Amino acid sequence: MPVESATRAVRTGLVAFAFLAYLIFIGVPGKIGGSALPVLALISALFIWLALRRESAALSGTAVDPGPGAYQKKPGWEIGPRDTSDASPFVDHLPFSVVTGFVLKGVLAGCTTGLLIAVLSGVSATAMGNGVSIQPVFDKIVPVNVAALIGVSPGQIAQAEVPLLRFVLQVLFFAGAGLLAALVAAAARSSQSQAEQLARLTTRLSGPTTVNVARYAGVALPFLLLAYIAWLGLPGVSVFGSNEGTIRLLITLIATGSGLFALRLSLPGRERTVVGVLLGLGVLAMPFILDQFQNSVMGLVFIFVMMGLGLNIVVGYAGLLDLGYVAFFAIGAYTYAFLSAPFSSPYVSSLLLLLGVAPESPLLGYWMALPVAMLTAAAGGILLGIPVLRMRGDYLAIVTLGFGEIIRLFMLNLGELTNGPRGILEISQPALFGLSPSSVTFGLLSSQGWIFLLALVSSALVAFVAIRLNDSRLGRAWFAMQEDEDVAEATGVHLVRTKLLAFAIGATFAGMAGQLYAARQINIFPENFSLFVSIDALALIIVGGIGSPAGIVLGALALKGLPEVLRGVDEYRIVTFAALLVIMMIVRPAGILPSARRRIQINDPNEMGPDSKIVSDGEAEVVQTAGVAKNAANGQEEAM
Amino acid sequence: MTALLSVQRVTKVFGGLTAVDGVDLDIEERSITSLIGPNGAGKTTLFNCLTGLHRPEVGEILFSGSSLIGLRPDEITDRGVARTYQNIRLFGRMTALENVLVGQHLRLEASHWSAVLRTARQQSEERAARELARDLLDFVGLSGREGVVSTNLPYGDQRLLEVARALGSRPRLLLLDEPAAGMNPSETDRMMDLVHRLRDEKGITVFLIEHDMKVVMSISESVAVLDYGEKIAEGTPEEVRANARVVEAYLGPEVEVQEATESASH
Amino acid sequence: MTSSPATVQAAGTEGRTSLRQFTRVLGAVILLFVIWRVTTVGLSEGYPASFWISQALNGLVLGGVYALVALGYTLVYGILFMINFAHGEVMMIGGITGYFALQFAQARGWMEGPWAVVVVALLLIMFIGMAASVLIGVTLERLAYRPLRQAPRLVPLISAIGASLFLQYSVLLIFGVSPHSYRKPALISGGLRLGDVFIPYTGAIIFVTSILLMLALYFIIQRTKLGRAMRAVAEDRSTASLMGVDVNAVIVVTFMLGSALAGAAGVMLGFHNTVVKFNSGFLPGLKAFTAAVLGGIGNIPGAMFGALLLGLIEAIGPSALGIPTEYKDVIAFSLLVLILIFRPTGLFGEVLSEKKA
Amino acid sequence: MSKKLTIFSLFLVAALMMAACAAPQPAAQAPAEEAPMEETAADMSGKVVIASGSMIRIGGSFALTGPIPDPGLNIRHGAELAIDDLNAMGGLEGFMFELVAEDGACDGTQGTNVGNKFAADETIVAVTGGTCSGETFGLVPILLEARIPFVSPSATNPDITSADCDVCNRVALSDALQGATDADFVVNDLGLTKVAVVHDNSDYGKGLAEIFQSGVMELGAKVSSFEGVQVGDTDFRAMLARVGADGPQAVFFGGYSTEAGLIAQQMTETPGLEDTAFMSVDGAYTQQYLEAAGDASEGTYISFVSGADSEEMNEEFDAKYMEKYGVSPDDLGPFHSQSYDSVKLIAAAIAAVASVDDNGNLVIDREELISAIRSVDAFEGLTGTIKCDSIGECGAGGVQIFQVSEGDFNQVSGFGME
Repeated sequence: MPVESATRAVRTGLVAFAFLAYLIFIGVPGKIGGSALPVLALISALFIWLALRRESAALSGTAVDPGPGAYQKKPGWEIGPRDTSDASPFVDHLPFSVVTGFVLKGVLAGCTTGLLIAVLSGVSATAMGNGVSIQPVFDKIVPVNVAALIGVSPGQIAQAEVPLLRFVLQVLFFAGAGLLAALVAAAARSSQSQAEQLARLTTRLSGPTTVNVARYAGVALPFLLLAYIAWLGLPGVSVFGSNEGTIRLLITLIATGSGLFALRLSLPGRERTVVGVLLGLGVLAMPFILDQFQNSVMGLVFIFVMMGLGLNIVVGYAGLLDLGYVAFFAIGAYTYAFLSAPFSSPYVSSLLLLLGVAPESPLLGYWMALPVAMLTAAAGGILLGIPVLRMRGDYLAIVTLGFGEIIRLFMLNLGELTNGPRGILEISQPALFGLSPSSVTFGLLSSQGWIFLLALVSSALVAFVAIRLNDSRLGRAWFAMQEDEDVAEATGVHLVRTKLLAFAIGATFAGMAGQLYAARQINIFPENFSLFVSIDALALIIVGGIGSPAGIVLGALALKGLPEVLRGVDEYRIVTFAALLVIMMIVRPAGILPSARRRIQINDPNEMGPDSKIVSDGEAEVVQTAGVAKNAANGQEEAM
Repeated sequence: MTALLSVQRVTKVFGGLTAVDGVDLDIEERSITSLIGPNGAGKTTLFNCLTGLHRPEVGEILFSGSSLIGLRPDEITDRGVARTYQNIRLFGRMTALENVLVGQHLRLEASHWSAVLRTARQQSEERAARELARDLLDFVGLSGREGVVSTNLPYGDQRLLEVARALGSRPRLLLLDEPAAGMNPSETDRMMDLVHRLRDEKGITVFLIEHDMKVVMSISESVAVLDYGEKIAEGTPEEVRANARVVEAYLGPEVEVQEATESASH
Repeated sequence: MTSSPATVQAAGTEGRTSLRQFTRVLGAVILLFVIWRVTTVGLSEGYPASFWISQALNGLVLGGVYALVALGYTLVYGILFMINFAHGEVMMIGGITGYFALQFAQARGWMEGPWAVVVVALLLIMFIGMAASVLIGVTLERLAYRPLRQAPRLVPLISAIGASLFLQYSVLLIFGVSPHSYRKPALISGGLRLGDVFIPYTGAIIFVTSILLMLALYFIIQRTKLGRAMRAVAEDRSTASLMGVDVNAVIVVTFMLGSALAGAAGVMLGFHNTVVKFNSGFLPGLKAFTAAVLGGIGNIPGAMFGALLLGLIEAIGPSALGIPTEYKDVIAFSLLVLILIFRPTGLFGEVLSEKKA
Repeated sequence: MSKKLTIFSLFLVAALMMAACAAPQPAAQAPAEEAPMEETAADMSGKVVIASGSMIRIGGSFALTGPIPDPGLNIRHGAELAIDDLNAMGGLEGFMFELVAEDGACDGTQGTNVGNKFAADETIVAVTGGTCSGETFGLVPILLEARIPFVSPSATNPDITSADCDVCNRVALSDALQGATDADFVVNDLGLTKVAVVHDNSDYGKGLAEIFQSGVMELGAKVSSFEGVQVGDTDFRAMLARVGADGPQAVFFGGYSTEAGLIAQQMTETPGLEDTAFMSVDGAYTQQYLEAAGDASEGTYISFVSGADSEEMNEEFDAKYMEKYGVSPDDLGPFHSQSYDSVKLIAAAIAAVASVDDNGNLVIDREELISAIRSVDAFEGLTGTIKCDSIGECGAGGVQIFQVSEGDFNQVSGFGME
């Protein structure tokens, strides 16, 4: 048994080391500088603590019933407290030996990590000190990192002036981290059992009330956060010094997101209406409260909400996987740019001159251009839709991707029309009754706030239309088409019209978003409309929960808002974002807020085993029965 | 009196295999007709030709006087032909009610704009549609199951729901592809009763494929038999039962024939 | 049973006469346009025959690389029905690792040694690159895809996109942002000159090696027990597992094969085009994916043919049509769209892909 | 239940009122509260007030991710070294400088975000950047509105500076100058009459290529072909075969170093281009170009915009750079000196207008700073003696043309030769 736990501790240390090695290779210690060692030690402590917690959970399971079954119930991603109610008598008098066991394990794990780190930095330092060139590329990043890790300057390493004591110090640091983790884990374990008992007690005393209180707290949270944002905006209030802008942005994102949860938590009927209206007012007040940076980020977030809602019609409602959605976004943006920027492009300008329009003045204002941009995008949607009518699944995906690229390449290369890579500059800003928005609102609204407000209102409108359409016979036809195209057609759904409507409506929304984006950017370039925009839009509806407008808002907040919050860690933000994307998909594949209707997730019957089941989220578990999952496939075979 | 459905010399070829070979068939209004034949005889292919899923190479299909050839499946449904499937093909993630509502898709007129604005007309149309859907579910015997996701319905109920969905488009001719397949005797009885009621209460002409001879003999007014894509017999159940070619097709003159038939169907 | 899905496809489309007529007219119009462009513009520029031959050879080399990568997409798709969006990055990892192996070899002077030493060293470099790709591919499968095997299809796609970004930017952070330049050994630099046609040695090696590797893959899939297991899993995963096939093992092996090919492509492309960097897998990956779809995704000969076709069209297309080369990607993607309009399941894609449609 | 609900909604209303009412307060009360508050950074009259003990914050928009992160990092390093040097010399009146580095990603969207971030932060005095022209175009309208002057070290698009934009400045030289000089060199110095022009379809590369093209044609030479490639491409053989079929005497490439190097290398494998001269622009004036081109770089021409730099200053800078980052500055990209100078230029302008008020705060008037940058004259930087003109062109020196021989750039023509 001790050998087993020792191996487990060493394994924990190895995992922690692997992660730290990755951090070292991507240059984190060099970024942190002098305090790199303690920070890395703390990270390893986090790893060890997580491992010990898992073990302790498994252990408390075995305390009463030491059968092999307890080990088989390997805790997955849920690291939280497991059902330890049976084990409570054991945990109550936490024996001294358990604590020592914990400490030993923690220290062992810490020492393993520390020794390996010391070996790594020692070998690198010795090599560098002796003038061994490891690799030209590694030499660029290794000296700074290793120096930070050892706690000396790169110059000292080069002169081989690193005392052995430094390496001992490293090991000690990590051992200390392991000890810390063990103590925290042990303490949390005893307090955890206490807290659980307390929770059980309160539940027994006043069952439903606690639930109610939690619910009210959930509903009230966004309002508290909104108030907090407003307070942060008051002159003289400063939290966390210069990072205030970012912190406030983060809270804004959370407030908006938690508002959606609050809506879901509130009881249907009057309460939900009240909460909804108040939340709406609160969110509408945001553009007036936030500063320029936060407004600009939130504006972008809601432009992407519009995109997401449009794409959701195509992908989520009609089930047509579109990877080239950026094309319509670009069409909307460029249409508005042609109409509103002075001398936007050689062709357009000469055409305008021919028509007697002064090239310096915009042809159409924002509002007049809006229907034009929407119609152009819709036409684009139909034009794309016609050739792909017969394609399904991944073929559709790659063709739409190709279409998006073709549009971008045309924008890039048709210099006479689009001004090529130099883009279109000085696109005019949306005005309100011919006045600049800040003059109408007495200076309360910055230009970015105005864009945010427009984005908010437009996305609300788009969401409204999308939800209403989805509730109508058109929505049912889309869904039927997604379920089984042939049967839908035989049931009376005009496939061509229904598909083209999905493409056209989706494209219209993207066109609106594109126009607003052009107004936000003022200068636009073909590179703004790369494939990654499509991928972002698709990712946000999937992360948020496909088919669910609330989920899409959350997805946009997470995918377009969070990276701006992570700005402080500039070059690490994409790696962090990418890792989060993968983890998110594994932990919660149905998205953050999946749509109620589509809880039973999009599925191709063939790729599922006959006995497969999908747990879309914690609330509902829908088992697809063997016979029906195979239906579509068999139905096709029946044709002979 | 002209037939409601008139199939003339219809031929459908897949690659080298002639699945349906010059079939002639007339179906009278308000009749119940069965189509039988060994596995792989081309029955479902004929159905697919009738509903526009396949386009026959040769032949003509007249439905109450006008041709169905070249029409899209949804146009054919619009003319008044609805069908069910051999292996149930419901919209799995929709509720029973929604399935029937999709069935009514063609019969709803309100524009998509009015759906966005929720105009009074659109709302009353939706209400009527829901009403009708409930009635249809009641009619097939699924009252109280409106909200159940169709995948979660028992097998027999799924077959009934397919019928209800087909009824949603208010058909004049209903094609049932093995409606009693896989059902237990009491479910089969329910289905037979339903077929009768479809004709008697709704005035719908029913054309069905069925393997269960008991069902065929007890509900059909006329029976057509296909073998290797050809129509080999037609008439009342009694006539067909007595037909030598039919017996031969089913039992086979020799054992090899039967084996060939089976392998062709798999 | 295998042929029936194809008939459904036919059935589903047959009724739509107007659409069919539309595609016919469209096809005729496009064909006429292409013929007109090629005859009046492309040929009137008066390029010599050697020019066309060089362009075709360039295209074949490009196509060979695409084919190796496309096979990875197709293999994974055939078995898991998922688009492994990070496959281009797997190739890039092979290229980067190959670069370091080459540096190591060069530092030891192996690249200046007798030709046998150089050949062995080059093979070794390729194997190291392949091994690194295999390692990454298998890790990806284990960490990012396996937990999602039962999830809806879009979920692994997003996970793959995340993995793709993660790999790209990890490489950026670890190896720096600058491109790494392969230094060709004297043995394979330069090329063969046949009149006005110049064939770089690396190009010839790429073409031959990729054909050999593809043949090897074809042999593995058609003739070995492993290949049978792979095909069984592709056909029906649950039935295969009932028949005693270890589905997980087969999937891992599939990833290994696909990644190995991508790694080889990465190293060879490194030698041919001489630079690799963190994002150098993205564009070839996208093209290879296009090629796989062009041929009918899930279909192995389809991927090879689609890739060679795409390479040729990219190289010859702009000159033949008399339009600037910056439109080569437009031509490539338009070709894809056109082919899929007329054959919605790709050139060869019927059996496997149709099941998924 | 309904009572609960009422109380609950009352609470919500109260919360919302707080949220909504808070908004007008800053605008309405700010002027009144301005005086007593010491922390306030900028008051209504457009001044930056830096409390004693705080830092003078200069924003930096660098392309740290995106297509050209390498030069972006190099530019950031240059700016950081400038800040280090400023602080090592004691800062300004005891106030230290701080660089607020943000990732502009060489992309307009990110540029807009970065610009808004700076505009929202009242303590940002001025901005250095952006790295790319597209990114800088994202910054321009926002910084113009916020009255924050910027100096770009490397955005060379001719349209960035204009009479309309008083906050827009750069120490990089406009592409217009370089393109014209290159054309002159090719036609008059090399005496070539038939050249092919290739660009990388970036706004930088294509812009330069077009300027070069028109320059060459004006001088009476023929442009045999004008082709585009994409940033990130690595196989240019098909394009080159086409260029080679026309038999040009030289190939000019507007773009960045990797593509330039690969084109130079693959030209040796293209029939008709084996011995053709190759010329590229400042984007390719890097170590990376030499590496990517390998032996093929021998004899190729690269132009670079540079000043009459004092060697002593540059050596010192290179040493510091090596010490701090462990890389030679030229390994990453060409614009580190410009970046260093742009920060030093900003600091010099700040020094000219900043004053310490009675409370010991440093006060910088934004409008004064904007005009102070334009009136910088005879500032000694790494790139030479910098003088800003009325539209914000602060680049020192002129265009130099180098030829690669034995793996190194050797100047053959242009500024500083006489």
